[in-house]
Amino acid sequence: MFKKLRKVKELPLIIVLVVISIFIAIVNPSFLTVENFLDLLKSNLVLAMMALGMLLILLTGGIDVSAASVITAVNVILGQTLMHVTQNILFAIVVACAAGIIMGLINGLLISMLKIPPIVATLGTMSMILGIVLYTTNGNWITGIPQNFIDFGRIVILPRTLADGRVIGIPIQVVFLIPIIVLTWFVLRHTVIGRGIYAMGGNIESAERMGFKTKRIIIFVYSLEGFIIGLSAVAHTSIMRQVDPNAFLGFEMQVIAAVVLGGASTLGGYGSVLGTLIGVSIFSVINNGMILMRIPTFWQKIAVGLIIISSISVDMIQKQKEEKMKVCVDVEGEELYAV
Amino acid sequence: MQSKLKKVFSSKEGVLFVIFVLIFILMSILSPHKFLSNYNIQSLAYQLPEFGILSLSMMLIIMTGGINLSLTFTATLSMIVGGLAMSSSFESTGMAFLSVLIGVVIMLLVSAVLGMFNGLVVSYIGVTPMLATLGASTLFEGISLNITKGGAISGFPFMFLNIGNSAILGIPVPMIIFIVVLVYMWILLEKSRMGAAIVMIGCNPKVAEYSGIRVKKILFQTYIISGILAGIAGIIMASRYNSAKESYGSSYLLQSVAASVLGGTNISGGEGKVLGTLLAAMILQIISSGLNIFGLNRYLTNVLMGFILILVLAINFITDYLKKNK
Amino acid sequence: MATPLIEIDHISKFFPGVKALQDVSFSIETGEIHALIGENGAGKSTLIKILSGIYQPEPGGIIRMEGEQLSHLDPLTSLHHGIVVIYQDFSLFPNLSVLENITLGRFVKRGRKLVDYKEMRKVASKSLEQLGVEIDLDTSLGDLSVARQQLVAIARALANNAKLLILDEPTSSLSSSEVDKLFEIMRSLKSRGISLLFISHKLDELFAISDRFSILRDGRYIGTYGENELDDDQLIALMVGRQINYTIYPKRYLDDPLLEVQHLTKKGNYKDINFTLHKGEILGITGLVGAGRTEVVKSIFGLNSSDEGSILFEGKEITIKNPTDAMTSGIAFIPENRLSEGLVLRKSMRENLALTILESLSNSFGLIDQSEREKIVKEWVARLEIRPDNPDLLAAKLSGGNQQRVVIAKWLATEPKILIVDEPTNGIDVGAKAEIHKLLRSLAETGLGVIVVSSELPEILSICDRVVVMRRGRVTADLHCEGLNQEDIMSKAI
Amino acid sequence: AQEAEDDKITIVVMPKLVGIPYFNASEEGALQAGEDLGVEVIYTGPTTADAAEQVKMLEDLISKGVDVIAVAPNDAVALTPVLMKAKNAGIVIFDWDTPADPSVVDISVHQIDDQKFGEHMWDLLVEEMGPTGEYAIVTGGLSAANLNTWIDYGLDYAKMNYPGLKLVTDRVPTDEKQQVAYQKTLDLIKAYPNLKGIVGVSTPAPLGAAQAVQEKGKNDSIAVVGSSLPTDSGPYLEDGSLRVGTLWDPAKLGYLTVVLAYNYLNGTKPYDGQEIENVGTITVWDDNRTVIMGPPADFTKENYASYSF
Ligand SMILES: Nc1ncnc2c1ncn2[C@@H]1O[C@H](COP(=O)(O)OP(=O)(O)OP(=O)(O)O)[C@@H](O)[C@H]1O
Ligand SMILES: Nc1ncnc2c1ncn2[C@@H]1O[C@H](COP(=O)(O)OP(=O)(O)OP(=O)(O)O)[C@@H](O)[C@H]1O
Ligand SMILES: [Mg+2]
Ligand SMILES: [Mg+2]
Repeated sequence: MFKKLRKVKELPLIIVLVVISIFIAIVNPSFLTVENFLDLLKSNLVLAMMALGMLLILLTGGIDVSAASVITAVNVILGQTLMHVTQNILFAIVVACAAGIIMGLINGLLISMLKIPPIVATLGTMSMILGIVLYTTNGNWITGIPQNFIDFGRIVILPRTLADGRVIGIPIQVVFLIPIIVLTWFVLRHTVIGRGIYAMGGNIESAERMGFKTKRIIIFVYSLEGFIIGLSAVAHTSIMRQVDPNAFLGFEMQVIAAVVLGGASTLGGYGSVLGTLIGVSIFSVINNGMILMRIPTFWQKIAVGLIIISSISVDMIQKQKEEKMKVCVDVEGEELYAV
Repeated sequence: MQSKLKKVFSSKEGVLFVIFVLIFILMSILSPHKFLSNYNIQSLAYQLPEFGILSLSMMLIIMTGGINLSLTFTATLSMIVGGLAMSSSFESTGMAFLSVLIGVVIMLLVSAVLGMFNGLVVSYIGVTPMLATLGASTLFEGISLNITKGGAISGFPFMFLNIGNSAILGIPVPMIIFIVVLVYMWILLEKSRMGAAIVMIGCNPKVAEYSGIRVKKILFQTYIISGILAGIAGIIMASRYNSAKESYGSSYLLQSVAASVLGGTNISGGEGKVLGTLLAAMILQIISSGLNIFGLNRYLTNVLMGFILILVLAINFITDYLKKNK
Repeated sequence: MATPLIEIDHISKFFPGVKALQDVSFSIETGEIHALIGENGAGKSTLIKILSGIYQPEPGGIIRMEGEQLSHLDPLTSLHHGIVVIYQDFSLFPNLSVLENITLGRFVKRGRKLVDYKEMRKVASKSLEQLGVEIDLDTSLGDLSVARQQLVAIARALANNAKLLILDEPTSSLSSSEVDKLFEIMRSLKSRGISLLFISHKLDELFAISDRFSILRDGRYIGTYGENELDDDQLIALMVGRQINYTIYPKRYLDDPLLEVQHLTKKGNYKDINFTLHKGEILGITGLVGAGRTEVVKSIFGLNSSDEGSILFEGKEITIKNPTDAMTSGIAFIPENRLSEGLVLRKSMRENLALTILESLSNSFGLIDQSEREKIVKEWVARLEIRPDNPDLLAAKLSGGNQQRVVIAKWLATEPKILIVDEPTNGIDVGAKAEIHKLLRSLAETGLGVIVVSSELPEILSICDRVVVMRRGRVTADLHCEGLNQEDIMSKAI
Repeated sequence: AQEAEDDKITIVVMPKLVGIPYFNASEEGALQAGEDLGVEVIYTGPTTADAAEQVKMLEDLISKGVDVIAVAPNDAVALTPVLMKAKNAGIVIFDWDTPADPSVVDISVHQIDDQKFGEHMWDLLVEEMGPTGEYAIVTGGLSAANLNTWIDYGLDYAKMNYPGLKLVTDRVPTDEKQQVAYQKTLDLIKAYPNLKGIVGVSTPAPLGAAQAVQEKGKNDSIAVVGSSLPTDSGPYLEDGSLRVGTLWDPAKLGYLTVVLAYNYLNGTKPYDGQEIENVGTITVWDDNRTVIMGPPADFTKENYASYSF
């Protein structure tokens, strides 16, 4: 049992998460309430979805700094569709996903066909997409989203009535999150292309020699990320009930940070769905904890910065120790280490 | 001779230079009195250095295979601490020269220390540069906010403003500083053993280590240099803006990555040219200024900048492709 | 005679400035073991890359498989035709498990959309079984030693049901018993009608296993010969264009200690290692793969600090915490994997050569003396006869043997007192091997102490004065090589 | 083509940043005034609230050669050197929305008296939550000078006049984003269960706070007030999660700035009690330089629909 647990690569991260949580819970027990967890879930579900999309990208050895501008663009398109085209939610979702996929596809084509390094290609598209969105909307909010969509966003699953008469439950938006988790997990774990994503992140030349069409994989991955971003936009808009073209400024860095904190390598090949979800959780819990622990405003950023650096350092030192243990030979007269 | 010329123009720097000249000519034709005015050329010369130095600082780290997301906050935290020391010593002593000296020295020291912090986390602890510097940027921003409580540090002696706003023999002081930095960086990367080591570490740290290069030490030093460069940019900014605040120059962060890569720096490390980054920074600068003078919508300017970034790399790809299949 | 399995017809391949292959034609029969031989840079790997669809041949060249002309080969169609290659660099995925490294290709080849872990497990265990090795399927490949990684690569090829299995220097990091095992497998594949194209620089292996030889020299096809048509010397002459002898150097007794290793221990790596290297001596360290030889020499070079024990240099104890410490004591180390540890492939020969001597090339301001660098680079390129001799060439574009020479050159340029070489002639042709042996020998004669870690016993017996044998992390014998034979050493290693 | 129009008056109006609703509304006003008066109005600013970017843009605009620069500085002192340059180049300097360094400014156009506005928000808070109890401040950003000024005035005022109010924690920053304000407010409600009021400063902040309050079913027990745009506030005012919002019409502010700049170029300085068409009566302080547009408008469930900004 213990041995099996030790094999779980995400273990150090889980420990970090648990330690931080315990710490917060001691200072403020309301951290451990169901209600707080539901709030956490609802507030960070978009981050989690986008992080899973970003994970796919990082695994191939790419990066997508345009993610935030893509979700902004999809939000605007979604908002306009709902207000001016149709109130049909399903149709709007399809439009949102299609918009996300198209933008992802553009990134994928630039990267695979023109061989532009991902960070630059997406920096370029970020600049262009955001520029176009803000030029057309002028940054104005889209309010007046149809009521049926707002009502849809307010649905809760498994409602419970609290003592004060309020109803809490799992927010409807998990119907986007859960399928995305399952989808990314399934793609990465059980499809050949998913394993190809890992393979090309590990050694792109070998992947090509093995017969993987890496260009197609890149295009697939960026499109899939676009699709995920499309759904994230639906989730976001259904929570916020308006579209603010500036709402995601700088969000891409948070997404990338959460994924990397979750153990993914920016060089590709390493990272998992579980790890990413833990990375997102650590981020959410830290942010949540700042106010719950009543840390003074002007100290919060310092605390967050320190927690990020120290938890990743601990993880790193741990990994290096393991690395050392790995180079082990069956030395005569010594107990055998697991290789 | 002709083939030499051909070689120059088919190099990445050559392409950038041609693009720079073309854009410059275009801007000049479109608006000869304004763009080519003496004032505008001067103003470009004042604007370029801070961005150029930050881009070089970013390029240096990218060459090691990393990235420095705390770049602008390094600049601002050091200018805040130095600025605080400068204005308070000026207030208490009234001696302008002394307090400017104190201020500048502290700014450089702080930036070195912040660089050291990044270097420590990246090289000795081994944290991925992206994550380490992202954490550091939150930390530095937090410390800055904590010191300023959201305001700006000001009250610098008038003498300090000369650094960013005056000229010697008609050459703006920031430009002189920039030229010194350029020469230093050129020598560092092209002529020195540290540069040679940085390049090799950027390609393959393991091989470098196996060849007796003190990889950790050099990485550490590289982050310190990058920090100090950010500090120098910070000094220029503080002086040009007559104050110090945590948010100054935040828009330079991604722009400096763009300038590095546009200038031919390999984003995965091991390759980069000072000249290329300089040209790229100049291109971005004249586009931004030129379009501003025309009064083009800022967002369309962004669209255009993004387009040019992709275009240049696409051109690089196509010329490479044609060369290969010749 | 039946149609051959594969016909290579007038194949050429030009790179800028290099004619890697010129008009090469020969064929491989079904169920034969065919050896492709030639010096470093002769074009062997290039030919393989054409067969596997990575490179396209120049127009006019044709490849026929079972009589059918293959118009265009890309990696996937090549796989579909049953051409499976194990490359010199294995082409494996360090981040994936052994299981997937072995079986993923099958799924890609068959155009499957989903992976089936049960099926994978079955296939992988079967092919490992065929190989007769035991490796935990769930370990990630990056955690394995080079040798075991290669076993995985072979297992993968088995899992791919090849018609033509191409092995580019498959034995270079295998110990002799594992080579025997591999040969057994190769023969059993042959008996099942599979053809094998085999590249090796080790003549004894070539003769032991091959049915026919095709010889390349400078990108040109020289001829194909049956097993019994040629002897060693003739083969070498055809390959190199001149006569080369495999020298057994005289064994010497030297007693001026240069480096003494005492009770060196590192938990989980090796235990209580003792040996002495004398001035002017070549000391071999041999043993089976995984015996811990590499770890010991890495510790001496400061790459892997030991837990206990001491190292004495000229009688004085020294502490070596990192390579710089080791270099200060005049120790140089040539690692076993030149691709990942020895060379920066993306950079030029010049930059690679100068990497170890940056310190001595630069003045007190840290600036490099460019003309001095040029001089030294030229000198070493000439001394080790690196081909092509253009220092601007990227290391990646050199052939394996020439790459190794660059690595050796970069360390000799430091003018070391002790030279440690881990598998120095791994992947190096006979001619070059002899040159390198001669070089090591002449270096030793100038008073240099040389440690040669090698699995190749003939090599040990050819150049070493003494040999230390290791087994499972311990020294089992410390022998003088005078009158020693391979069996003496083998008995201590197993 | 541009050279030919050089004799036409050119007025630059530079906001802190472009592309947010507030400054878009001012743009409309400013451009409208330009049209009405027949002058060229250039409304341009950085895409993020970065003083450095503003300085660069101003330098380029000096190169371009304009008659008036009216700027809403992201940081007052940072702009002093460049504004001085502009002044030396013969350009008239205005500030609007947020004050710049008074020593370089010819006219300073304020939407509001900062002190009065700060105090007004606290008055609204007390009106809604009562004079005693715990409250929190949710602000756009920690380094936004005008937000800080209002909060500081409000806090001083509360200390004197409402000793029963208890601020639970320092002002909470929300990056000018409703999403963040929403999350932080959720946390505030949990961390401080006795919370009775929230002041939201900056336009998205009160809305995010209101959304969280609504969701926690605390519309009755927690009063949210603050500075928001009435058009965006509708839904929250409707369900009672936002009790009252207060703001001025940013379009009028833009309009006023351009009109005053035009007058200034024609030799007319603003004076106290001056009637400005489409804006109203303005107040001018004794320094003859500081112009106050007028009191803010409060909007509630009942009247928000009648505002157009
Ligand atoms: N991509 C390339 N670009 C340019 N030249 C190349 C390239 N690949 C190989 N060469 C050159 O082609 C020639 C043949 O190389 P190849 O790798 O086929 O030799 P080899 O016979 O496999 O040698 P070794 O036994 O050392 O592995 C060499 O001169 C090599 O430098
Ligand atoms: N039974 C084994 N067979 C093959 N490799 C093994 C075995 N046991 C351990 N190893 C691997 O051998 C490595 C350590 O051995 P080391 O490389 O020091 O030995 P070596 O004798 O130098 O082998 P090599 O011939 O590969 O250089 C470890 O990485 C370990 O994973
Ligand atoms: Mg080869
Ligand atoms: Mg070894």
